[in-house]
Amino acid sequence: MHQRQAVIERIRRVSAGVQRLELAVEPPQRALSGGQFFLARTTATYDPYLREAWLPVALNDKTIVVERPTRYQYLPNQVVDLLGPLGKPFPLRNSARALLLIAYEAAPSIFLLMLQSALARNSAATLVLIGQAQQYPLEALPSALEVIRAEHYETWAERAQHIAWADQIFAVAPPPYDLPAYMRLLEDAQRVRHAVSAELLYGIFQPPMPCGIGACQACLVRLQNGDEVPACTEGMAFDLTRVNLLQSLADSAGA
Amino acid sequence: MHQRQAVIERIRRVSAGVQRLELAVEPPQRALSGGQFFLARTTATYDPYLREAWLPVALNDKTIVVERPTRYQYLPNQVVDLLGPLGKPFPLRNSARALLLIAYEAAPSIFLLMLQSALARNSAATLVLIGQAQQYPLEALPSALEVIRAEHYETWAERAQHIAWADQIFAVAPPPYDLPAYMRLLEDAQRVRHAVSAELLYGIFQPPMPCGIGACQACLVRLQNGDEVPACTEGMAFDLTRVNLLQSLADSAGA
Amino acid sequence: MLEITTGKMTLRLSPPVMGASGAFGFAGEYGKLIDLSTLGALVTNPISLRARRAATGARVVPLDSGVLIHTGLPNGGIYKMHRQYAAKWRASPIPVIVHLIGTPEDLAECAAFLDQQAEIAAIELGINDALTAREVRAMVARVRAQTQLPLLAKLPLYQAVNLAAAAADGGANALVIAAPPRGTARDPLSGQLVGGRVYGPWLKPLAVRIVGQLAPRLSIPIIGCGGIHHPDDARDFFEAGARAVQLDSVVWARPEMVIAIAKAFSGGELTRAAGALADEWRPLGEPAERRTTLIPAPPPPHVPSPPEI
Amino acid sequence: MLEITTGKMTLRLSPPVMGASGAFGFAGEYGKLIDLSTLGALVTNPISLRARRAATGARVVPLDSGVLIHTGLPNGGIYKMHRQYAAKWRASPIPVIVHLIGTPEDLAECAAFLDQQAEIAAIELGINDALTAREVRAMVARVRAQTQLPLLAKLPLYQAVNLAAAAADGGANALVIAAPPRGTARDPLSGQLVGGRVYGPWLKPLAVRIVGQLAPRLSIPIIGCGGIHHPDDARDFFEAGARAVQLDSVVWARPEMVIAIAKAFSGGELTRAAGALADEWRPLGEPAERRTTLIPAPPPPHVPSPPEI
Ligand SMILES: Cc1cc2nc3c(=O)[nH]c(=O)nc-3n(C[C@H](O)[C@H](O)[C@H](O)COP(=O)(O)OP(=O)(O)OC[C@H]3O[C@@H](n4cnc5c(N)ncnc54)[C@H](O)[C@@H]3O)c2cc1C
Ligand SMILES: Cc1cc2nc3c(=O)[nH]c(=O)nc-3n(C[C@H](O)[C@H](O)[C@H](O)COP(=O)(O)OP(=O)(O)OC[C@H]3O[C@@H](n4cnc5c(N)ncnc54)[C@H](O)[C@@H]3O)c2cc1C
Ligand SMILES: Cc1cc2nc3c(=O)[nH]c(=O)nc-3n(C[C@H](O)[C@H](O)[C@H](O)COP(=O)(O)O)c2cc1C
Ligand SMILES: Cc1cc2nc3c(=O)[nH]c(=O)nc-3n(C[C@H](O)[C@H](O)[C@H](O)COP(=O)(O)O)c2cc1C
Ligand code: FES
Ligand code: FES
Repeated sequence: MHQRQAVIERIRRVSAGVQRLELAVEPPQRALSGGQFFLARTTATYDPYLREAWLPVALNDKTIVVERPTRYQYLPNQVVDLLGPLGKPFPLRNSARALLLIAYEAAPSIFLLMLQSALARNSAATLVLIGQAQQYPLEALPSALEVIRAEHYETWAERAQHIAWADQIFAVAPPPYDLPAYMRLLEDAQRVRHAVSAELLYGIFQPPMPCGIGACQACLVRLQNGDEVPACTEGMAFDLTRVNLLQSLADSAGA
Repeated sequence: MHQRQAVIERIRRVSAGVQRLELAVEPPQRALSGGQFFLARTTATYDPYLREAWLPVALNDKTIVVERPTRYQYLPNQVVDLLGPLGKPFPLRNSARALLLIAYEAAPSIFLLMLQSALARNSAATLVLIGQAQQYPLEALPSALEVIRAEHYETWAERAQHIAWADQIFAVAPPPYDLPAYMRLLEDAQRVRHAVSAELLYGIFQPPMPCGIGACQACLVRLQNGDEVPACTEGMAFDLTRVNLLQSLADSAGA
Repeated sequence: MLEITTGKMTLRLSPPVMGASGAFGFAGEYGKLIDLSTLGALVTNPISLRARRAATGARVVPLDSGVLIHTGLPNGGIYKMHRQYAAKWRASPIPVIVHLIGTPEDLAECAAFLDQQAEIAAIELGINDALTAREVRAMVARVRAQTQLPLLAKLPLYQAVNLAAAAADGGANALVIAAPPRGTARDPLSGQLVGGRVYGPWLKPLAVRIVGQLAPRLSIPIIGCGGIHHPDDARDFFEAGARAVQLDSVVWARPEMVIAIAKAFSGGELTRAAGALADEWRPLGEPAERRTTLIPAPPPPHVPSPPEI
Repeated sequence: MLEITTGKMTLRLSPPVMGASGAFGFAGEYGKLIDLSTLGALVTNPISLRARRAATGARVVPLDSGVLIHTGLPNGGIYKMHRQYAAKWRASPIPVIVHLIGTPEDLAECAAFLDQQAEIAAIELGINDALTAREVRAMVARVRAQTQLPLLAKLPLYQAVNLAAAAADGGANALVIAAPPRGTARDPLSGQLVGGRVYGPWLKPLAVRIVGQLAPRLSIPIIGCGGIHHPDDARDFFEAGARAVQLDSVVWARPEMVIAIAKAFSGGELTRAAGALADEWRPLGEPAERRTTLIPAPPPPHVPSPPEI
């Protein structure tokens, strides 16, 4: 992990809601895999105070590309302060031939870097865009990807088959949708696959992250074994069979 | 007075320390005279919290030009929020044929708009640049102006003559230099002119101005008659024979 | 709307949004820029029994998202100020509340005088941070004995929880929560550490918390104050239990926001009569979202409308 | 450098710049990013007698130039935490100070245990805002009776002035001024008003003022804490009377600044020996001016160097 300055070399508007920033970064920060991220500081003042979580979607020769909502404004040549790469690479299995990716009310950006590797080794990948996720621009997705769109989780056609056939499943939903969405997905998986083995079904946890380094304890995820571990260092993807979803959901309902 | 949005149409770097912003503004805000100013807000966040004091240096057909130190950064097409014009026009007398302007450790920007009017009616004007004021780029000044440069107030050659011959004198010094500088100037004027009449010698007071509207009382100037009046609405130029310089200096020394 | 009634008269705050003491001047100075009649009332800058001079080298220290200011609370003393401003106060389209500062004796004398002035709608007392609860109760009671005007007591942030009951017991008709705390920062002009009150949006979470603590415990209304820069900020105060709000330094930063906030709480008489919460009043001319958030944040599940993509 | 000596041992803070409890983790988590050995000491995140769980839906609310956070202070309890981290604490190149929270009984038990652990350099007690001066004195005394380790007491901002003497009388060897106050703000994720502590640069003027009030009155050293984001901020605390400082949330915003601040106060042994003030120490690797000011501001007349033009 490093703290370095990077320069925004180019800004491309991908859709009304999505833009991509091409960043000139130093080598240590290009050594990253799908699922890792940066915490970026873009202002000289302390407003905003916390860093923004930046998700890389592509690696070029000397640059990396990150995706940001267009409501944040950036400028070409702007110098930003980058902390990272943070988090663990998504645990994509070499043997995973059929990949199921689910974006629930969230941009699927976080999958794109992992998808590059997966498609490069000829895995098949299906991406399900649910709700607002449908607004994500299809032309920004790799063409080898099968894309399915659904207004609601319930109206996702052939949901059972998709879940049953996948070798690995990754789902992303923003808080506070994450816990209920992952719970439903886990229940579905348990129903259609009878048993859900370890390393099959992953949920991505993206709570606000003040430090990104495992120190401030603002991003803890509660596991079945009773441990509470930082999403910033142990995530952002967690094996949903290891997460104490039930207790977390109950607690957050009572909060 | 108005609150309006303006667009920065053009930015010209005049010297290492000075830049000029050309602003597209609405007509009410172009109705202003030398000595008046704006309070500008340039960020969507509250950092900085207070507005910046912007000094117009030229009026064009559809734009006004303001001068800012280069350590503040602006962008072409940037939208700024302008409050103004604020303050009173400098009380330039029609009969003033010989104008003496003194910039003490401060840019002479605040004089430029008034100078336009004065030179247009063939008044003669002398500008004395003292200390850091000497760094002000001469090419940014009107050519009809006589410019005198001095490292210190004491080394200003022919000081006595200049002060004796002027029909009106305006001096600018930034706080906390203002009180001592104006005191010395008033004493000199009293010495070389025997009596200093009203409406001869003006000092410009530029304390920080949170409101610019005479409401918050953070910018009061103490007068000889005991009144305390806002520099933002009654200034920024004050007749130095009306200001209680002695008491103000004594108080600020004790603070 | 909030109505505060005493024996003598009723202070009607409609909308329940006021200009606070400090930034709005003595008599509608901001009328040059914004339509003050959209507000529910205006509190004057602090007035003392005897004249006070401006702090020399008045200290204004920029802070991150805020500012430290010490003016010394200059004013000509109650009698001179009244002579100077009575006509303007009389002509004011909205109620004028005079903010008084000073010793208990001074305050009592000022209150007795203002009680006789028809153009004054209410008195707000600035409560000094150094006072104990016992002293506050005695001071408010002493002023109460001199006037039937509605009496607001403005409590300092740190001590508001400890002083609230005392001010109410002393006879205050409403509490303003809270006056900003003092701080120390380096004056860029003098290079010295100087003291003053500190202002900025960060005041809001501190004051909202105290309003939330006090509202359930008090029988008199609470007027929220501190860091309000947007209708959503006022809404937070209302939800925490405030019945009205005061705005102050936002008028420097974004004068137009004062009107937007007042308008956001101007409608809704019908809703209110039906028992709705203050923060459900119909928003009028309300500006966009308070601020962008760190991580694109959809509203909670019960109001589903996820982020644009 | 600041030395705090008790019967048993001396806590040597060199430089007098520490990582505070809360943002730095339990055992040098930031060592991955910055060279922690440049600091004078590290205070652990809060540890309680029994395990505490994380607040679910841990609340992080962005504010203007700040943030509200409620973590619930999760930790495994003192015995488990000690098993987990003792080796790392022993290997630490700088003193480790354990921050304890809990009831007086809990604190006493934790302190008695830590007293036997050689890798612990000192204990810092988190003093709850709700305690009275009498309770604070008794609580500190009870802990004092269990340990000869240097004892720091961290006081909450609002009550610091009222509680300082009590903490000192109870046997604290130094006071940390101050822990940040609580606030209430709307959680962008849940849409609810939530409580938590508030952090940001605006804390500094509030804390500096209280340090300035307390320093002349106390015989034990004050450690300044709150809003320090630049060597100049630390300098303000030293000038107000602090003998050391703690840094916390700056490490999120600008980790590199932690090192810059530590280095700025690392030199100057010679100057100090000659009796100079802490803020006259030779600055090393010090970054540029703290912030730009509203109106181009030259330094005061006694250090003439007017603005560039
Ligand atoms: C609840 C409450 C809220 C308040 N809110 C504000 C506020 O928001 N803004 C505000 O400005 N005041 C506010 N005041 C008043 C302020 O806190 C002071 O009480 C007031 O400014 C006078 O200063 P002082 O009482 O600290 O007295 P001192 O500090 O002893 O000052 C006495 C006089 O000396 C002068 N003075 C003091 N120090 C200096 C100095 N360093 N340089 C020059 N002159 C100096 C002042 O002019 C003052 O008149 C508030 C008071 C109360 C009770
Ligand atoms: C001097 C001092 C400084 C402190 N500084 C900090 C600090 O900087 N940061 C910090 O986080 N804490 C800090 N604390 C601790 C903090 O203020 C609380 O004491 C602590 O977080 C536990 O909450 P509580 O005591 O308010 O108890 P409660 O609020 O009653 O909480 C009890 C438990 O319930 C849970 N809980 C409470 N409310 C909710 C909710 N709405 N949703 C979900 N769970 C909830 C919490 O996990 C907590 O463990 C400090 C304490 C002291 C004494
Ligand atoms: C210049 C100035 C002077 C003030 N004087 C007082 C005062 O004497 N008493 C008081 O209770 N509040 C005083 N205030 C505080 C305001 O009334 C208000 O409580 C404070 O500014 C917080 O609100 P805001 O965040 O909306 O500005 C003053 C404010 C300013 C700006
Ligand atoms: C996540 C977190 C938890 C904290 N917990 C405590 C605590 O239990 N007790 C305490 O006194 N301070 C606690 N603090 C406060 C810090 O030690 C410090 O006082 C505060 O952050 C102000 O300093 P700063 O402005 O440098 O961040 C905590 C801070 C953070 C960020
Ligand atoms: S963000 Fe601080 S522990 Fe994860
Ligand atoms: S700036 Fe507020 S009165 Fe002049």
